[in-house]
Amino acid sequence: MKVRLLFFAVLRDLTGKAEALLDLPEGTRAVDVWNQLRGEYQSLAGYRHPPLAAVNEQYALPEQRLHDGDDLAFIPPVAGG
Amino acid sequence: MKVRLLFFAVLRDLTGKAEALLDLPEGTRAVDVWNQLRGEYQSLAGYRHPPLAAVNEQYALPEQRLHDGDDLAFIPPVAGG
Amino acid sequence: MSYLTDQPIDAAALERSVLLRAHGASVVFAGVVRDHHEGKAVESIDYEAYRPMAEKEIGIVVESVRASFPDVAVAVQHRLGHLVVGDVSIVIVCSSVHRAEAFEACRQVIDRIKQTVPIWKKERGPDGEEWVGWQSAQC
Amino acid sequence: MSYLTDQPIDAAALERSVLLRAHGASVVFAGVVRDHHEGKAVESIDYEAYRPMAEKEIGIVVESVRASFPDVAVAVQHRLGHLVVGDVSIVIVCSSVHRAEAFEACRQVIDRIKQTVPIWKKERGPDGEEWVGWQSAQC
Repeated sequence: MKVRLLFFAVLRDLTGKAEALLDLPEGTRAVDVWNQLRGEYQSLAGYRHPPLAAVNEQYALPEQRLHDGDDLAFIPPVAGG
Repeated sequence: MKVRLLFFAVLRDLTGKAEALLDLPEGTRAVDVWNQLRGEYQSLAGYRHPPLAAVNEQYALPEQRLHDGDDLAFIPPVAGG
Repeated sequence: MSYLTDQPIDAAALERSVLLRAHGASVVFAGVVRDHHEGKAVESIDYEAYRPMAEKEIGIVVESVRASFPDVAVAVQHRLGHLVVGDVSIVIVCSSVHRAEAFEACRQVIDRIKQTVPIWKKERGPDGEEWVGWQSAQC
Repeated sequence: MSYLTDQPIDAAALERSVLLRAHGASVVFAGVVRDHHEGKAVESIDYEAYRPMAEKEIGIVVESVRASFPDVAVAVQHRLGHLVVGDVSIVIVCSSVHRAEAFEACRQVIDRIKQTVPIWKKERGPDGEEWVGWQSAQC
């Protein structure tokens, strides 16, 4: 299944990308994608627990299973206001 | 002794004056002036307790004795803001 | 600067007058003439003050709140005269490093000004005019 | 209307957009870029958002506070992009018949926006730049 992964703020800076199209096995959870990122980017190694996740512009639990066509984003600590 | 009595808001409307120069016996208190006003103005008859008083631009107790040269004002319920 | 004015209040100028580079939060309270009071329609309000005493009493409130919140800068202007519905009668600005104390200080300033400052209002509406608070002060 | 803007916020226009003739109180919160944060000098902040989600999340906050305070009108604008010290990053206006609920609603809106809305800031100063909150999120 295809999932679009969006990068914001520090995650966009660290990965150098605004988004990536992922081809994932059925049943993949948000946290699995996070762990994959930690493997790819040394600077994320210290972040064992994923930041908040958002699926299709709504907050989601790390254990949430993804579906074909989903937009996934990890939400670093917010600092609006 | 001479005391200047200032009228504001409803009291200026009721008395038709902005101020009056009073010649009072020594020892006169703020409340005595109020009772004198109640005698003069029928519309004040219902107000047995005086409003707050101010002597020389500071809040004062009704029992405060006045002195020659004082400015006295009765302060109807305030409604600023 | 006087706390009282006969002109419309320039809230933005008041805000700029207290905002420091160290401040991250500004809380502004504006009191506005509304179209009703205690069930009666209101068209306009005449604000009147015992001016020198009102200046002093607002100063007492401001100094006291500043003493409680040393990091908060406070500015106040109260307008006097004839105001119509929608006109701003008072603006209070509290700016500070953090927002919690700015909110709290602003709230205290308006609450205390309403309690102690010798300012009065005569409301005018279709049913006539009335000095607010006078009828119920009878005893 | 969008809750997000890339332009300076017109607080007066925002205030006018919600003030009704029945309203006697308007409380405005402005968040301002300040010159320091956690002991470090700050010269500018870049604000970034997950825009469609941030719009939704601000809407959720506004609707929820409106449900708690049905008499309060609420307006919010958050600015994004490059801001320098003294620039206003967010304005929240709460107007109402009485002041108590306007203060309380305004406070709740800013508190909740800071907790839940996907907006981030990169602070820049003489010592470099940093995404606020990221270092301390390590675990």
